[in-house]
Amino acid sequence: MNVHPTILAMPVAIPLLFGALSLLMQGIRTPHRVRVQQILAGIAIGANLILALLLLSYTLSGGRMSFQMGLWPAPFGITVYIDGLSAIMLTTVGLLSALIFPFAVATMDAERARLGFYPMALFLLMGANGAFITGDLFNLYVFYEVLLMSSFVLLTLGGTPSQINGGIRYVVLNLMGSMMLLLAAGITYGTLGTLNMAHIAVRMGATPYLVQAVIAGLLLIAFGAKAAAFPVFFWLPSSYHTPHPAVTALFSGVLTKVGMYSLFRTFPLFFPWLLDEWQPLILTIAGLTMVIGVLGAFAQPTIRRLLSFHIISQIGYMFMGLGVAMAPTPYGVGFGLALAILFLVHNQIVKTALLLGGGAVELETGTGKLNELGGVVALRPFQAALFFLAAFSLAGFPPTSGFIGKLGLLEVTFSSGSWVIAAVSVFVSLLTTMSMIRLWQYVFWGKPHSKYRMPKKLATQGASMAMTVPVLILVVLSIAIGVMAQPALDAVQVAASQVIDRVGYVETVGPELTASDLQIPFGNYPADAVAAGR
Amino acid sequence: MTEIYLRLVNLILTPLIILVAILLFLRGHDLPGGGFIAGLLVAAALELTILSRGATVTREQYGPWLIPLVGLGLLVAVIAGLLGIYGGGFFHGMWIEFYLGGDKIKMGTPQLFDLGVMLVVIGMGVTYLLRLSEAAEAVSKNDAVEGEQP
Amino acid sequence: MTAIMLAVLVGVLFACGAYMILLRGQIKLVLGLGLITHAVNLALFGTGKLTRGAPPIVPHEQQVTAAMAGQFADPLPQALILTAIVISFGVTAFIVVLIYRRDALTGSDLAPGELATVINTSDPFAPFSSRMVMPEAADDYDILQFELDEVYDNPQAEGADE
Amino acid sequence: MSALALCLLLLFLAGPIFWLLKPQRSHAFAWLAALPPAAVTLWQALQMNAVASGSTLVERYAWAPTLGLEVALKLDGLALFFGLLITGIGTCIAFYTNYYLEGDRRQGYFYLVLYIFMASMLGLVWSDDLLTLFVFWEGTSITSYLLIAYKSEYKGAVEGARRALIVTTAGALAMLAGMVLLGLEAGTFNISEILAEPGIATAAITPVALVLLFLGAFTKSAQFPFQFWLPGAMSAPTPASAYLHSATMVKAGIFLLARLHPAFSDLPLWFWSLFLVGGFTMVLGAVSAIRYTDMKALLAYATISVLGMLTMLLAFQEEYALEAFVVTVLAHALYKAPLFLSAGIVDHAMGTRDLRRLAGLARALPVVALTVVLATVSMAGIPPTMGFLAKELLLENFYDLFEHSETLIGGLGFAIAALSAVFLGGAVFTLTWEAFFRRKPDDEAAHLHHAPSFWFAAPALLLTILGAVGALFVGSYEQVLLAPAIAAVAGEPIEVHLKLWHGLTPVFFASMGILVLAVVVFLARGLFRRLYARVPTGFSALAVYDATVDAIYRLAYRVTTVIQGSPMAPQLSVTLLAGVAVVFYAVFFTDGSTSRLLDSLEFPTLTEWAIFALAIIAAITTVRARSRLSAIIALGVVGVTVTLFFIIFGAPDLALTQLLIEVLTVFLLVLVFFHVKPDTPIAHDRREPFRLLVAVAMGFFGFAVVMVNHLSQVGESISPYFIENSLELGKGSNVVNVILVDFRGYDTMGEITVLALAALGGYALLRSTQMHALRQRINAARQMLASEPEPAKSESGREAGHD
Repeated sequence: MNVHPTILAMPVAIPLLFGALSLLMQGIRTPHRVRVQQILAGIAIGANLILALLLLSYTLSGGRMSFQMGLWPAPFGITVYIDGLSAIMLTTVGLLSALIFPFAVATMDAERARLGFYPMALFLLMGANGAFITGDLFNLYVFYEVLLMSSFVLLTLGGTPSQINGGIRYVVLNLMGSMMLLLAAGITYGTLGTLNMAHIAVRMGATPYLVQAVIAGLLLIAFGAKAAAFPVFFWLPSSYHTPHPAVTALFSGVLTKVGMYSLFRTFPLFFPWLLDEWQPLILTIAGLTMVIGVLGAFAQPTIRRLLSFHIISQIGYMFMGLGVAMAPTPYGVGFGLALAILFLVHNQIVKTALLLGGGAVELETGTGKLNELGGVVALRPFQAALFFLAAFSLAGFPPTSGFIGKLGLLEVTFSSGSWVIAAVSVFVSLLTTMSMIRLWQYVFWGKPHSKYRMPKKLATQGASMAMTVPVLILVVLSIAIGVMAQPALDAVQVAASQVIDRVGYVETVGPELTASDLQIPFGNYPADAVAAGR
Repeated sequence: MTEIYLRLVNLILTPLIILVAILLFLRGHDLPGGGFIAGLLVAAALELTILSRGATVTREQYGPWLIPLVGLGLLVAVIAGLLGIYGGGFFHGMWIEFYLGGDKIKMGTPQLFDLGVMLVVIGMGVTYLLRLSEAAEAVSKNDAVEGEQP
Repeated sequence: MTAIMLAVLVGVLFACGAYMILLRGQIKLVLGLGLITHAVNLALFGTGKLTRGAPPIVPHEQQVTAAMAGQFADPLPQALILTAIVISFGVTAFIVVLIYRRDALTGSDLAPGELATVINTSDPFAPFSSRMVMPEAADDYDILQFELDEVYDNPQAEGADE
Repeated sequence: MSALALCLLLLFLAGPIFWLLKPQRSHAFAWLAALPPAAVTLWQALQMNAVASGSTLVERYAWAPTLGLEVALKLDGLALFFGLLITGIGTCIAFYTNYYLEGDRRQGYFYLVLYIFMASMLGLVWSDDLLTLFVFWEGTSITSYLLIAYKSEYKGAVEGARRALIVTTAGALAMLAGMVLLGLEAGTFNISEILAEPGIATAAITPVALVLLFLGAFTKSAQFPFQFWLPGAMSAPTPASAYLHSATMVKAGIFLLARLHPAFSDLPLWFWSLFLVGGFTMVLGAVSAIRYTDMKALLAYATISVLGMLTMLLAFQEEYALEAFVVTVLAHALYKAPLFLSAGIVDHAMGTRDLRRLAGLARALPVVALTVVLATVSMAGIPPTMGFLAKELLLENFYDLFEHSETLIGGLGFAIAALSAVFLGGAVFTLTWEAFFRRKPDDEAAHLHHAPSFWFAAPALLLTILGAVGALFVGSYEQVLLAPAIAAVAGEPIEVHLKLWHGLTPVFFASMGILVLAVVVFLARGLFRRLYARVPTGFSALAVYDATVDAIYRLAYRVTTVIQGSPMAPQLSVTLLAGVAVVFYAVFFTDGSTSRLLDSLEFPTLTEWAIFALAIIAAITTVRARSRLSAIIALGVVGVTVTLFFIIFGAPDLALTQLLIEVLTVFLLVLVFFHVKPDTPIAHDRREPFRLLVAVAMGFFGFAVVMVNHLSQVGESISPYFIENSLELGKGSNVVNVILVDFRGYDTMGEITVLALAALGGYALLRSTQMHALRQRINAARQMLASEPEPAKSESGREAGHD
């Protein structure tokens, strides 16, 4: 494939362009305004998905690409960079938004649609895409803010008291996280004199450990807060259940995963040795995140509250993968990272399926409280079956993607000697099953509740299709990843090997950067562990 | 009484401030100023208008155009970026230089981008000031009504 | 030394801001966040080279050499801070509006808290949990929240289901 | 050749097809439903000779080679033996189901799940790979969950299903961990290769892996202390109970143990675990069975006892033990399935299966009575049935051990076996007598309201006849069916010669004695039932399970109350303290000696000191201010001092922006804060010290973050580039502006998007008309709440509690 690298600007430019056009529509007092905005959003989301697939096929064949914004040379201008990991994230987020879109169109109430749901969703997409492809630390902060601001706005769209309450907490706690990121970027500039991620990677080896620890720690907190890891996850359970179900589904597929992506990107690039040295810390975070998340899910009274705690729990598994990312395994270094990426993708798919399915139940029955629900399986057998499959995929039953992820992580942790975390993950897996059964039995089995009321808008055939087909596609995808696991594993292995290949990254961004002005050795870890200055 | 003074101040000061803002915007590339500062200044100037004429009246006049103004700003900015593709890549600055009455005038996509920035800042700032002022007005009215009832 | 002075100032601002946002009360929350914003901006400012009085404005029609570049204040942190200032203005404005709306809806002046009693422990499949005793809701909890949601989410009350 | 995979696929696909066919329409579907399993049975029967001659059918399909994941199937003696039972009995069950669920609209769904279960079970016994086995194992778990909870509207069914799934999943996950450990040690997950690995039994990891595998096998096969889920699972429709608990799912654990037997049976760990757990389970199940008046519960406990027996037999390596194992599996399947099926017919016909309400059914249901009597004869071990043969072999094994110096184990085993046999016999006699032959029920009698057709009872009759007379012809199939299975368990070929009649050996006399005692137990059943009624209910494995789950819920509840129920301040503190901890660690626990303090400027000027002091005073005033206005003004002053710093250090753009932002912020704050309720005044509460601590920590954090910048300047800053090239390439002399709109214009683009979003958010939240309508409604609701003393929520809570 031979394309001009300026295509790398498009994942950001397309949603922005169409979002801006949508905003222009906002002032026109026409009854068709929402319709026009839907069409614009549809075009943007479709184009974005096609673009993402194009980039995915390019990177998974081993390619990577970078583009300098405004053609300013490497350490000075802003770099955008794409490799397998970025492309996978672009694709999954593009796919999820494309699937949530019809759900949103069918179920969004007129009030929220009129207030600009569609442009906001486009800006969320833009923020996520920007964060996935950027190669500049400060630019990452900017796109985090775009992401945050669009999520604030989407979260509070509709303005019910619970949304506002959850929203304030969400905003304030996330603000602290992004403050840490901003300070980390500032310190990086102050000590390393640069913001370009490739340039940072080259110079990081020469930095005193003190500075490294501060930068790495602040990044860990900032990204961990975004990913909802222990102990900075409080914003998630207090807010995720409040907005429209489509928004919750979008959030679960995008927001926490951007945090995880950033960890996968920055740590192996900047300080791969810290992944080894701080492994106990990372694995402790992983274990506590898993356990607290799943325990939280036990005590929840509504569908989406329960599912949002599971998001936290699953983040723990990804942290576990990060913890063993650089651990030597029989499958080679970086295999842990590959599985963490696979788990991330699996989680995006399944979690969105569950939240869409659960959201559909909430919308159709008018309640999300577990003890008011029951017998939905009789009302909506097909949706129930899909939910069942997704729930058991989340719990890691074969032959779904969850099983592949769980098995792989178990193999890697056992073979790298991290027994405790492996045991914890197995135990959490059991608790996940228990909690999913609890949800399933409350909502779908038992006696149907007589007082269910379905809004007229949702009672149509089209709306029902729009609520079911996305879930169907996601469930099929999850099972496909499980059944055809090898291609998926190959893909994430390519991505992981590109992520841990620091030299390759720097050469792609700017070949002249490898010859550092600091005369410090720079190489891949751990092959060149000594050379890397550690 | 204060209303009259405010109106007078508004009548004179607002155009003046806006003029200054335009000046700051135009010279922003070379001297302190630029889109942000100009935009904020315009927003502050329009607050004077709001104070003097009342938020509800002002909203009926400008209100519907604020979000589209933000959209327009974004559109201008992203188009400025997209124009750069013609010159080799996204965001690549392109300049035209010409002489007008002996002065060298340069115009380029970065300035267009700066214009977009200014529009967005104006739209955002005024949206908040206007909406909050209006809400504040409504609350005072509402409270007054509620106070009378019991 | 100037850097140390700046660092002390940043520390004081951070301390005051953190203290304020930990106090209950929504006005204090916003003001505290304002202090922290200032602290972060100053901290960022401190990352660059501090140069008294030489703004990074390159004179017209003059070729700048590397040697001269050192005489100007570092422009990059300034650009970064400008971005950060504007972003935090947007966020602050949004928080202010959120608090305004919250106050208008609930009439509460406390920082938001979760409603304790919505954490339901009665699991009809588990007989044991009926023995569980709910702790008394502390004064921090926003008792009204859940009922209010029901009022708002009820389409009959809303009057427009279409 | 992919015959094995095709067979599995046939069964898997039969499910959806049947579901679509709506089989409740006609009894003709019973014949059609029996067809797929019958075909697979027939195919397997045709393979018997080949397998007996030593050739095994192996199929391997790659799945995810990177993870060592493959689908490996192998048809050897053991697999064939179990496979025949699964599909053979499956044929009968499939036929029976159509009658049992006649007219049920969800019959198709039952068939769907049943076929998938059957395929999973068949796959499980055919698999030659640990992970393949696990996959099918979980398949049986999920499908059995759905089968047990078929009547999903009834809480009992749902609860039983949940307990079964949780217990078996817990075991399965432990087993998965064990499998991974074993597989990593052996370098392969292929069972044949692992068994052939020479050092595997003595590897350091093996005991851990084995214990984990045992957990899986014991939970699945309802061994003590995990046996409690099995009776609860009896709420399944009878065909499912009969199938799951006679021939298939509960045998999965046994099958796994039999598979691993060749490699690991030398280990003392293996012997003692299986012997003790199996023996205890055997006695426990047998002794408990007579207590129950629900036919299915009684049979469930009898099943637990047999499962214990099978586990115990696998502890041994002796020939008799393995022969007894294989014959018992066969005999048990052939008598327990008919008993369950008959219980189902009784239930169907009488509307109840409670023994207290049944009596004299032999007249009303003669075919069923015949079935049950024949099965009883086999189960009680009366010659010449299959059950008798099994019992003979079992006793023979222990007697043999007793004679050959293993006095303790042999004696103990003999006693256990005899005791269980006595009680099992007593229990099954009770069942048959009370339901079919006695005159008067204990309780109000149930009435026949739906006489079963002959075909309904036919599958059970067929099986029971096979079990009753099969032993007579044992010589005709022992070499093709039993011997290969025994050889596979032993790991080496074994010569098998089974005889129904051993002569008047001590074992035979013991067997007869057991029968007599069984009759005694039967006669004394009333006494036993009264005795059991006195056993406290809290003293059971179920209570332990409930307590465990209870503890998890309690813990979850505690944790969640802390996480979610707390106000924002603690959560915020944790987030802030995490940042502090990072800096604290870096400063005090790392080697900072490589760093050196840099500073660009010497001393602050007097003006700077003044601004500094003003800033600090203003900041403290903001905190301490009593009125809103003074706090806002103080914050504004802080902003102005920041602006002054910007001016002094050469940042006019920043200063202008900061000033304007400050003005706008003050506008906003004033607009808002004079309409919201004032904060409650600061009270010195008990959190004050903590708050101060966090504040001081954050002060340290801020200080350290700035100082870190001046500790070490590693590389040249990139900023001179901007100054040098701003004018020439960026066409502007204001470098900051050129950076904003050109060098780093992309950042600015993101930034204005943030502003646009903020505008959109403010616009959406502040539409005043809508908001005031809302506020009025909320006020009304609040007044209603105030007038109503008891909120609605406590009522719903009570309801849930009653449930």
